[in-house]
Amino acid sequence: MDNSANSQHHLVNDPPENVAEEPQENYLNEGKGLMSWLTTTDHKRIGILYLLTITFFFCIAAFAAAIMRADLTTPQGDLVISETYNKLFTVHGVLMIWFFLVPSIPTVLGNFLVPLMLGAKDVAFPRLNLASWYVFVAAGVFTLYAMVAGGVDTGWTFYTPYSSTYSNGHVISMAMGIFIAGFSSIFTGVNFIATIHKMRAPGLTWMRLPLFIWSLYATSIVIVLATPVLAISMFLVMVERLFGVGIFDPALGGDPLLFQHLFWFYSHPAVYIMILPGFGAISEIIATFSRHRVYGYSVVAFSSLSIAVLGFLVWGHHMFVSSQSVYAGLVFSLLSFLVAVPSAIKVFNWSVTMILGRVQFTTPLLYAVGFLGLFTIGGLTGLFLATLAVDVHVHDTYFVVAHFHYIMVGGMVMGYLGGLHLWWPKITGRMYHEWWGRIGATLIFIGFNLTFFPQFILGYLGMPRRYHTYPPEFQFLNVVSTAGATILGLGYLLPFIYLIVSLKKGKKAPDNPWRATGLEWTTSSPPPKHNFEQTPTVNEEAYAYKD
Amino acid sequence: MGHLSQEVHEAYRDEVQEKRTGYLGMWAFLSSEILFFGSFFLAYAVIRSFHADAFREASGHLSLLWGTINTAVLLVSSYLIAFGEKAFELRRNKAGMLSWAGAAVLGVAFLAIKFYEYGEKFHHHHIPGLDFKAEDFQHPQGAELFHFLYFSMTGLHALHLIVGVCWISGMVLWFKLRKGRTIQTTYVTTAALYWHFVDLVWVFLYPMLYLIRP
Amino acid sequence: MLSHFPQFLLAQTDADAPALRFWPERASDMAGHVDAVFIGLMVMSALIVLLLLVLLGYALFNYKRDDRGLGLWIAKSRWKLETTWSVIPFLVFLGLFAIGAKLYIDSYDPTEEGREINVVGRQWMWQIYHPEGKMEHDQLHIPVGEPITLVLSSEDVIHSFYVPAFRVKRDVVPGKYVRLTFTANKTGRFHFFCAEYCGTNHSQMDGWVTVMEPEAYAEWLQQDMSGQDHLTLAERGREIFHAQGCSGCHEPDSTVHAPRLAGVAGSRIALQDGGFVTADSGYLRDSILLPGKDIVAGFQNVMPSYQGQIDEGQIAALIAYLQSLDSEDSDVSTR
Amino acid sequence: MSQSHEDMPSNALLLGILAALMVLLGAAFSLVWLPHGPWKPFLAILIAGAKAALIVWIFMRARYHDHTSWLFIIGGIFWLAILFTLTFADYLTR
Repeated sequence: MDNSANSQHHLVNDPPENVAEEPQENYLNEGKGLMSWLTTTDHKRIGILYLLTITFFFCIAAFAAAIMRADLTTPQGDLVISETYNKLFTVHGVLMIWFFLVPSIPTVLGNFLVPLMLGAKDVAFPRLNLASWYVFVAAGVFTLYAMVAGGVDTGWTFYTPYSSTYSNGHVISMAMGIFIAGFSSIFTGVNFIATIHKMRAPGLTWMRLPLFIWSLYATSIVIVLATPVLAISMFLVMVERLFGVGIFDPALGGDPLLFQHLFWFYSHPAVYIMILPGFGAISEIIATFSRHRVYGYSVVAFSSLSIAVLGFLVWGHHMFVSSQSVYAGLVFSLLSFLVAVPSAIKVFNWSVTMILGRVQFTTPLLYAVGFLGLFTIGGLTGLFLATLAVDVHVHDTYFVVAHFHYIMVGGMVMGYLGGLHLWWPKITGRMYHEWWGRIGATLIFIGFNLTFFPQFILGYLGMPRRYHTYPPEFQFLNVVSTAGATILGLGYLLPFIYLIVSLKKGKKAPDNPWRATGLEWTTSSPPPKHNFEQTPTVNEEAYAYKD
Repeated sequence: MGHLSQEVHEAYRDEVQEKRTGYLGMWAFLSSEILFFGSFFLAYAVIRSFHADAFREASGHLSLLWGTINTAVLLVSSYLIAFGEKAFELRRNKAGMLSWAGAAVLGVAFLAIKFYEYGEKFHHHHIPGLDFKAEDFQHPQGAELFHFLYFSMTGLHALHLIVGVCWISGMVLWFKLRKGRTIQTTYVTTAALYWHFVDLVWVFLYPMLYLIRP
Repeated sequence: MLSHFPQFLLAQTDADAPALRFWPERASDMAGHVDAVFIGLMVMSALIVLLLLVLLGYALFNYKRDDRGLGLWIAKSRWKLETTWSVIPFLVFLGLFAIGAKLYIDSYDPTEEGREINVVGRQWMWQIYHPEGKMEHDQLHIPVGEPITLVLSSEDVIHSFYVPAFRVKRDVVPGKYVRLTFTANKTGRFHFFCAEYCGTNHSQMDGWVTVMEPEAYAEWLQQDMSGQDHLTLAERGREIFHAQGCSGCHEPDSTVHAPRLAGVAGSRIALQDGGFVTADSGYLRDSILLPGKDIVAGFQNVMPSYQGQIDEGQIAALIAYLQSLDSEDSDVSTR
Repeated sequence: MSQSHEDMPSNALLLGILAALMVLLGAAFSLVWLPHGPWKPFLAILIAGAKAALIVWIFMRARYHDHTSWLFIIGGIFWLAILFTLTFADYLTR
């Protein structure tokens, strides 16, 4: 990119230590006070609002997980009673999925970066963007109310007729929260689609877009087309509970499998809502720190789109043992294998990019390498689950728990943290402490594997998921898992601390600390309110690294 | 930005970009709405495949006449919206406002008829879950599910229509207040798209609910 | 609260169960096949992870820009490489699919079924009804080497019957019969679980399968019947048939115009709406609980629903009774 | 920015579409008196589809706008088709 437009900011490349005041006008200091934040339509500030909100939800959900892991150290589960345990895993699942993983990269990094990467002043519908945050908060209020008022014990899957008839929890309130959160997702998705289609800077053709944009585009399509189906399935559960009419209750003439079809039509693609943005962040990190264009750019870009489409064709693999028809099982199994192909392509292309380039060991790169390892294991174990006969054995066991945590935590959270580190200087204008960053990334990687690898073995041994108590022969591996979770918890605590410390004590960040390509690095750190002094023009490919 | 004028929101370069973005964004949202109502259609299809006779029987308890009149009302309102949209674009604001006001009135008429139909159901104790007179039906279980789907789908549709009526009449009022000044076609386009879509949903609900009678 | 914690390596409640294991027991014909596929998958995964590690190792420890050697070769053969790592996984996946599908069909859509045992799941226990009349709960006794077909039903929510040592599992969906066929090939006691989350005590909804030699099994069926009525399931069904008043209408002398039931089980039935249906256990179950659903041609929908009147165990007995009748049986024939 | 007349349907076309919609409504209405058959619901949905196509094509201006929006019109329908096809792949083969 042409950096000459930013020569006036050259001063900040050599900053004095601990400057209290920001000398330059930027999005952070252009308006003061709480109200200026709560009424902002600036995509960057909305990104920060989301960052704070989802971090809050992450902390609650992680706390629930900590109690569960502690409880599982003994077969009898001595820490909490079964009812509490069931409520804990429901809260953990619901908050982690709909209030952390689904919104994480799109609403935080996506909101912040999409207009910057496109050379636009804002997203297409800035007011809708702010509205989506308020809708998200409202959804959170309903969900938290359900938690505080006594909890919900259905699990995040809300299987009927348990959720619609038998459960005593505050299912309606929590389902309402998820229903509303869906609209927040849809608004964000619509916004990104319109922005990416229509707001690109002159010269920024589709094949010049950063891969992060490609993956968010694919994500948005999935969000927009899948989320309404979740909304309806939650709506039907709520209405069924309220009025006692049974679309899903066989005793009243309905069919519980209909719920599963509707639910997984959303919830399997939702896995791709969670992981695709992670792919995007990893592409950026690997290109930046290999100083090389992503190998097979177009293949990686289109594999995101094909994942978005194929991801909709496989939901029935959650129902292999549910007494869906054997023939449907065969179709869904075959299609599930197909969706693994584009993911395999991506992993190889990223590795080769690193071979071709010159790798710089930095915190984001460590996260990216961790991502590659964990996502590969998660993806491969996905093949085990797509294999019909093997799935029959490991379905609804800890094997599945381990598998999706490798994808979502090992994949998505690593991608999110890597991306957060990559763009932290741009977002805050401060550098974080590099060594603490590396220690954190390493701890998370080790802790994660210690936590979840034993769960694969537990699953194959036959320990069902959502078990508060278990036979004693499973105890050893559970204790190992809990020990790992402790390390993992410490690992997550580190970035939480040093990133906050960096806000006060961190060195001032230059405009382009990583010497990366991409329009977001051509503006100042942190960017001014309207992103660019003048609309940039693009005349080269993405990732044009010359050195 | 040189093109930046009062009429164009600050995020856009010019009005053409704004209009195209609005049109696309609205369609992206509507594709989401297709799946929203579509999953109801799926639930309907699956439950109907279990209770075919019951659905036919229960459909006979709806008023075919009112259903058909309501379809006609919505189709005409859609025409008025399309006509008005064109008028706005040609800067014939008065004609535009008049036909949109007409569409809003037709929307209210639709809702009035709908609520009259609901009232009849209430009167006959055909409210699923709360007050359902099973003796009226040969297949009470399926009939109750039919009524449940009927109320959910038409209720959700009516909710969309209420939003539409508010949106359209709000725009007419807003245009009236801005008399003499140019009108942004983006707002017109998106509102019109939304209205047509609500109409589209009814076009499918009509045969699904009213036309399967014995 | 954590008083048990230090003893974790010793914790052992069942004398048969070892404190620690890394591979589940194999006790059915299916188990060996599943393990074989699983090991195959592990080998393939290990190879892929190894390949990835080599690539990453090369990238990370050879961190000069590589525009010679491997790097040059990679850059030159881009299409070849990308095709390779799309096509090879694709073919491997197809093979895996075929193997998994074959086993799945064998297990879920078996060509022959075996001895039928009714299993009813309810929050939070398993009730088992042997055709010979013996009942047990959270315990399932079966003979070794003989195909067993469990007829699973649920009183309330979805449960899932799971025997890790057999590598079999099926969700027990309320409102229908789900059939699960397997053959145990090893005697012993094996844990079974409820694998589908079903509420508060989901994790306590487990039990033991005891696989016995056929002679021991035959003996066991007769033993320990105290407190039970010494009737077979079908005989118990006959009592229910009379006690619930079914005989009042379905008996030959009844004034009510109701279908004859002798020989009905397994036959092909013409329906009022012109269709046909085979009277399998699922149909018989629906006819008791949802009599208006599929009305037999020539009859009126006059039968009351027995939903909520009788439980799954009683329905199982009734169906066993109906299945025990052949068309010559005078007991309930209309003419 | 004023629009040229090619960007929008003529008044005659709009009225023609309305007339066609009313004719289709009449056709759907008259279905009720036809004898039963499995074709009937399909015909009813087909008529609804025809009405929908007219509305999308002319009233909603799909004909006059750039093709990007078609992506989402067709996308919505395509994904709905996926939902129906694969769900009924299960129900019809039980």
